[in-house]
Amino acid sequence: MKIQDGFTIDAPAADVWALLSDPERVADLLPGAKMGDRIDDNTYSGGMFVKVGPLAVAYDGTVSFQLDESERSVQVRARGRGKRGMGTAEMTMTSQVIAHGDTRTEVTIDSDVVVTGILAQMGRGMIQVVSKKMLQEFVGNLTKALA
Amino acid sequence: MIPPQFDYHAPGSLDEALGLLGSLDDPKVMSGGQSLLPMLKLRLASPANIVDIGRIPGLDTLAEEDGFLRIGALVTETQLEQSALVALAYPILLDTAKVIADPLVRNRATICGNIAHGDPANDHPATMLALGAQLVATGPDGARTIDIDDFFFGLFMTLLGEDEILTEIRIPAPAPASGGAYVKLERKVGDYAVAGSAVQLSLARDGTVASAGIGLTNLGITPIRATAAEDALTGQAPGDDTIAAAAQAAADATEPIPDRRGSIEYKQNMARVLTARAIRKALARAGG
Amino acid sequence: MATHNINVTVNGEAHAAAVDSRLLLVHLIRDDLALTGTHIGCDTTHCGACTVLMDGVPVKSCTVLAVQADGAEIGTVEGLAGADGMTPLQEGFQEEHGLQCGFCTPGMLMTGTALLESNPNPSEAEIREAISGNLCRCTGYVNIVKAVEYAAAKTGEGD
Amino acid sequence: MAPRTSAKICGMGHSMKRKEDPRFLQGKGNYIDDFTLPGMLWLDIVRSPIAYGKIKNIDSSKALEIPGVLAVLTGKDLEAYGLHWMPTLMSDTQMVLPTDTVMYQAQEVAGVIATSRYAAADGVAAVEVDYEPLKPVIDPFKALEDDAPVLRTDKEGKTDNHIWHWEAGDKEATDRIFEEADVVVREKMHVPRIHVASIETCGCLADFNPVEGHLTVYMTTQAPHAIRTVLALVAGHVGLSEEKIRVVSPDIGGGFGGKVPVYPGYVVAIAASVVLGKPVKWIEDRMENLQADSFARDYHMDAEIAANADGKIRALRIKTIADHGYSDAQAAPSKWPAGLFSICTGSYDMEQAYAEVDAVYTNKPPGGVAYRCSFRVTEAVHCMERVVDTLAHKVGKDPAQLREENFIPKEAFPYQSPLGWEYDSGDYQAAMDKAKEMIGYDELRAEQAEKRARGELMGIGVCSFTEVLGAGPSKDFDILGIKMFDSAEVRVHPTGKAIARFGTKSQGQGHETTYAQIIAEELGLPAAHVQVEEGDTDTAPYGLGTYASRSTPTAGAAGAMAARQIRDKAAKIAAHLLEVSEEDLDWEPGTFSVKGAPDKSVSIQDCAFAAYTNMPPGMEPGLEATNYYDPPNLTFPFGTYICVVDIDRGTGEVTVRRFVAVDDCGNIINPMIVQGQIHGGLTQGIGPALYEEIPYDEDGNNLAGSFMDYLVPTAVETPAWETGHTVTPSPHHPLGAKGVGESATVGAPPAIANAVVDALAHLGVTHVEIPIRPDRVWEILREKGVAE
Repeated sequence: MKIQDGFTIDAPAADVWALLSDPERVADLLPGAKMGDRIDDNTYSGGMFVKVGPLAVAYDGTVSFQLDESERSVQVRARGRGKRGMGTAEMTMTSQVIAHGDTRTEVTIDSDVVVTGILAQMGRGMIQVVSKKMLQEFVGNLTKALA
Repeated sequence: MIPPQFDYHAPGSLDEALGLLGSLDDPKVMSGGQSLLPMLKLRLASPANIVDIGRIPGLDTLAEEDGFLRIGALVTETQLEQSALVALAYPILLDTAKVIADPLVRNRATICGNIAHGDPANDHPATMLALGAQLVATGPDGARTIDIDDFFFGLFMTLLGEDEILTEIRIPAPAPASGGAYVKLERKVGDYAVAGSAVQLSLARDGTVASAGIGLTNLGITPIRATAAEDALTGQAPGDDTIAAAAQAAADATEPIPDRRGSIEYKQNMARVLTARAIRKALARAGG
Repeated sequence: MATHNINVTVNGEAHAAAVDSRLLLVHLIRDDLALTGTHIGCDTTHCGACTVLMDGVPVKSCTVLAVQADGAEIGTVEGLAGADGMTPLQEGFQEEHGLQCGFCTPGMLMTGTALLESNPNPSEAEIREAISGNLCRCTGYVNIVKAVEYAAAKTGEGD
Repeated sequence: MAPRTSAKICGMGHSMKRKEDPRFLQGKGNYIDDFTLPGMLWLDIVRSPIAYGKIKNIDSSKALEIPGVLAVLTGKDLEAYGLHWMPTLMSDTQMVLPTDTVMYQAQEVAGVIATSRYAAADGVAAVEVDYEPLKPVIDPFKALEDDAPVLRTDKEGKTDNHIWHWEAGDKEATDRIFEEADVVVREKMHVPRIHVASIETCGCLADFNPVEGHLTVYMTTQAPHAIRTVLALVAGHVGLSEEKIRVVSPDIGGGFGGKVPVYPGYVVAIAASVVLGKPVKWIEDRMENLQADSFARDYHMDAEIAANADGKIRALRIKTIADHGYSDAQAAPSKWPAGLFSICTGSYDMEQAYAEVDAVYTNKPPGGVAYRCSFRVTEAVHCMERVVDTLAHKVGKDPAQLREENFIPKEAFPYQSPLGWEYDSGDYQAAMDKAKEMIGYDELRAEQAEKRARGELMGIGVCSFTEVLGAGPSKDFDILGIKMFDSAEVRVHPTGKAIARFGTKSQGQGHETTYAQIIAEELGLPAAHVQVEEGDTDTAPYGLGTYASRSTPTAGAAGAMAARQIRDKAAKIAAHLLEVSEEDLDWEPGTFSVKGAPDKSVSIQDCAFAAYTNMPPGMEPGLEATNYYDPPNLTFPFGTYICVVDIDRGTGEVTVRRFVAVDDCGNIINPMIVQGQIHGGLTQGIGPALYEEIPYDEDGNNLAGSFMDYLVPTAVETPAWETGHTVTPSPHHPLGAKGVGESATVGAPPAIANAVVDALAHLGVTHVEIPIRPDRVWEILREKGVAE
C-alpha cells in the first residue's frame, strides 16, 4: 500500500536535512518506534509498538537508512516480525528535502507499507488508517522538532 | 483457537472492580465477552488481566426513570429485544439490537460493551448518536457523564479511561410525535455493516421536523454524527426533496474506508440511500 | 496463570473442576467432561456448532470462559432426552431429514430447543431468524425449519 | 414411480428414515476430534504469515521452554527421512514442511507437539521464524508473462509458471464454423476460488506402535483406501508398508471434496507419532482450514458460441486459465488434468466444440479440489449456461425457448458429444416443462414486463445443465494408476441379517441407509436388517472413495451386483429346499416361490439359514459376495433450474424470491435423501453465486480467512427451495440410478447469475461476475443510470 504525504515548513533546508539524515532523531519522531543497537553502518535493530484500542502488536526487526546527500533524500526501510506469530510488517519511506529559497523547505514523503498475516486479513482496512495516522503524527512531530 | 494466558477476576461489587482496574497490570474489562473473547482467541489482544464485571449486582437496570431510559452495563441485546418498553417507545433500539451478530451472540453481548468497544462498525454507537445518549463512566473518583458526541475520537478509541467502567447509558425519553429507525446494510445476517444509518426525529404540530438526530455506522474511523443532515431536516416539512437533501448531507459527512464491503463511492451512496430509508421509516413511526 | 475452582451442573449432574482462567467452556465440556456431542466449527463465534444452554439460554460455548460458567446450569445435546428416547425436536430432525453429516446438529438442537421453550409455535421466519447463528453446510435449512415445525406441532398436540 | 418392495423391506423408492440419525441426534457421533487415546499428544502448526519468501531461521528455543511442549518439527527434521516433500494426487509435488522457501500465506512451517492443545498453541505463538519476503505472484495472467519470476525453482529446468496445457475437440473445424457463423457471442468470466467450508475442519489422530511397526490413522478422509496406498508409497522407505497401515475414517462432518487430498498436517502428525512413539492428534482450526486447504474452482474462462441468426448453436470455443496455486494438488483422475471440463457443451446439440485449459502456478495454496463437483463440471456448466443466455439476449429469444430449440432431443440418446462423451440417457424437454410449470414461467414473464415498465428490477434465470458422474470406467479413469472402480462386500448371516461393507465413505449422504435399501431391493431383506460399514481399511473392500457423486454409480452398483450374486446362490438353496429346479422358481423381493404354486415358497431368510445349516450337496457353505464394479460408462444426470430474483435499486442487493429445481438422476433410491441432497447442493450454489469467495490482495494475504469474511449462507439468506424431478433411468447402471449429490451445486450458480443478468438485460447488461455482491450490482446500476 502506497501513501504519499509531505509538508512545507519555514526553516532552512540544511536544518531540515540535518534532522532527517540523523537516524536516531528520526526514530524519536516516529510514534511507537524504538531504536536498538547499531548492526552496521546503515542498519539498526529496532522495535515498533502499535496499539489500537484493545488490539496491540509489537514488531521486532531492523531499520536501515540509505542517505543520498546530493539529493538530500533518505530512504528508511523498516522490517519487523510481529510477536506471537502476528505476521510481518515492512515499510519503505523515502523523504526528500527540497529547498524553496533560503527559509522555506518542502519535504516529500513516499511510503510503501506491506503488512502480512492476521492484521492484514482481519483489519477491515485498519492498516491503511493506522499507517496514515502514524505518518501524520510523524509529520506533526517533524514539524514541531523543526519549529 | 486458544486464547493467550491471562488472569481472570470476577469482582462482586463495582468498588472491587474499580480497585482491580487500579491495581492490576494491563487490565481489561469484560462484560458479555462477545467481542473480547474472539479477539483473544485470534490473539489480537492479550491483556494480562481480565476483570469480568458480569457478576456485579445492580448493573442490569433497563427502565425509564427521570426522563431517561437507563441501560445498565450488563443489559444484553436479547433483553433489549424482549423489552416491551423498548418495543413501544424506542423502536430504533429494537431495530439495532435485532441486526447485531446473531441471536446466540445477543444472548450474551451487552449494549454497553458494544459502545465501550469503540468499533466504528458496531451498530449501537450510531443509534446512540441519533438518540443523543449520555454515557455514565464510573472510575476511582466516582461517576461522570459523557455526552455520546464526545465519546468516540479515533479508531477503537474512546474517552473511557482504562480505570473506568461504562456503567450505564442514559437515553433521553423521546418527545411526543417522535420516531426512530436504524437501517443497516450487511453482506449477510450477522455481518458487520457495510453501512448503517440511525435516525431519530420528532415532529412539530405543523408536521415539520422539530428535532432530528442522525448517526452513521462503519462510514469512517469513528461512528459519525451527521449534523448537517440533521440541520437539513430540522424545521422543514419532510418531503422528498428535504429527505434527499438530508440523505445527501449524511453521505457528505462520511469518510469510508474501502474494503471488501465496497468502494468509497459505494459506501457513501449507501449512507445516502440508507439514511433516506431510515428517515422515511422514522417519519412513519412518528406518525408523520 | 490462576486456577479457579468452579462448580457447574451439566445435564443435571454437578461437577467440580479446577480450571485455568483461559479455558473455554467448550473445552471443559468436551475434553474434561468427555461430552463430545458439542462440537467446534469455527474460531470467530459464527458457526454455532458449540451451542449449549447456559441457565436455559443458548450460547456459543467457544465464546464463554469455563470460569464464567461457575454456578451455572449447562445443557448439552446429551442431556436432551433419556437413554433411548428422543425429544419431539430430535424426532423432528429424523422425520424431516433435518440433518446430513450431523456435525451442526447438536448446536441446532440446542438453539431449537430454546426457541420452542420461549415460542412454542414459531413461524418459518422466526425459526430462520432463531437459527441464523447456526451454520449448516449440508441441509440447506429447509428441513431444519420443518423439523422445528414438526416438534412444535407434536408438542402442541400433547397440550 | 411406486416402490417395488413393501414398506417393511424398504427397498428403492422408499423415503426410509436414516439409520445414522439417532447417534447424531443424541450427541453420539464419532467425529475425529471425539477420539482420545491414552498418552495422546497434540500437534499444532506454525504457519507462514507471508505469501512468498525465504526462511532465514527458525528458532524453537522459546517454544521448547513452555511447559508441556515436547518437540518442534521442521522441514529439516523431515528432510532427514526424505519426507519433506510428498507427491500430490496429480503427480506434482508438494511440501510437507519447507526447508527453505514458503510459497503461500498460511503454509505449514513447523509442527509443535505438546501434551495439551493449549500448550501446543502457546508453542506455536512462541516459535520465531525469520523470513526474507519475496514479491509474490498472485495474478495467474501475470504469472504467465515472460518476466514473471519462476516460482517452482525446486523443479529442475523449469523456466516458467505454466503447469500443463489440455485441450479437447477439433480446433480447426470449430474455428471454421466461427468464421462463417451468422452470430458469435462471447463472455469472459471467472469462477472464483471458493472453499468447501464443511462445518467440521480436517484433522487426524496418528497412532504409531513402535513395537509392531504398525500405524493406525484416524482421519477425516473421503477416500481411506487410496490414502493408505499413498501413505505406503510416500513412507514405504521408512518402513511403513501397506499391511501395517490402517486408515480409519470415522463420522465426517461434511466433506464435499475437501477431505480427499492428503494435507501436510496429516503427514506431520504421522511423522510426529513415529518420532515420539505416541498417539498424536491434529485438529485444524477454522482459519487454518479456510487459508491452507480444500480450495476449489479458480477458472478464468473466455467462452464463445457460434450460432445461426435464429439462435441455433453451431459451435462452442472456450479458452481457460486455471489458477492452481503453487502445486497441482487437485484430486482429479490422472488422465484428466482439467477434470471433466469437456462436458461444457452441456445439454445442447452442436456441430463442433473446442476447449482448452492452461494451468498456472501462483503463490496461493494448492487448489482444485472437486468441491461437490465431478471434477470441473461446475466451471463448465457455469460457462456454458451463462454464454447461452448471452446468445438468447443477442438473438432476442426467451432464454428458455432458445434452450429448448437447442436441446439434444431425447431420441438422440445415447448421444455422442463433439468433445467425446457418450451421454447415456436424457429427456431435457421434460425437465424444462416441469420446471416451467412449477414456477409459472409465463406468468412470471408477464409480471416482469409490468415491473420493468414501473422501473422495478426483477429477473428470471434458467439453467438446463448436464452433468457427468461416476468416475469411472477403468479404461479412462485412475488416480495415481489405481483404477476408479468401487466395491461392496455383502455377508448374509444365518438368521437372515446382513452386513455390507463398501469402499466409499459417507460424509452425510446417508450411505448407511441408502446402501441398505439397495441390498433390500435386490435381496428382499428389510433394509433395517442390513448393517452398512465404510471407512475402515482393515475391514472394508478396496475402493476409491466418495466424491464426484460417484458412490451410487460405482459402489451402489457394486452393492447391487454383490446382492445379485447372493440371490443367485440363494436361488439354488431355495430350489434345494423346495425340491424343484431353479428354473421353476419365481422371485419376489424376499421370497422364492414355485411357479404356479405361490403358496409353496421360502423366504430369503430361510435360504440364509440353510446356507449355513442345510446347503445343497456340494455347495460351499455361507452366503456372501464381494463385487468390484467397473462401470461401463459414466452417468449423465441433468435438470432445469429456474430462479426469480428481485434487485434493490438502492443498495444493489439481490434477493432470491423463488427457486425451482427439477432434477433427473435416474431411478431414485431414497426420495427423502435425494431431496436433502438437492437442498444442500442448492445452498452451496447460492453461496458462490452471491456470497462466497476467497480473494487475495496483491501481497498474497487471504482476505476471507475466517467465517467473518467467508460468507457461508445462513437460514435467513437461503430461500425455501422448491424441488421436483423427472425419471430417466441410466440404461447401463444396474439400478438405473445416476447419482445426485452435486447436481444442485453445479446448476444453481448459473441459474442465479442468469436471473440477475435477466433483470438487467434491457439495460444492455450481458454478464455479472460471481459472487454477485451488492456493490458489484450497484456499480452496474449506477453506470446504467438506474441506481436509486
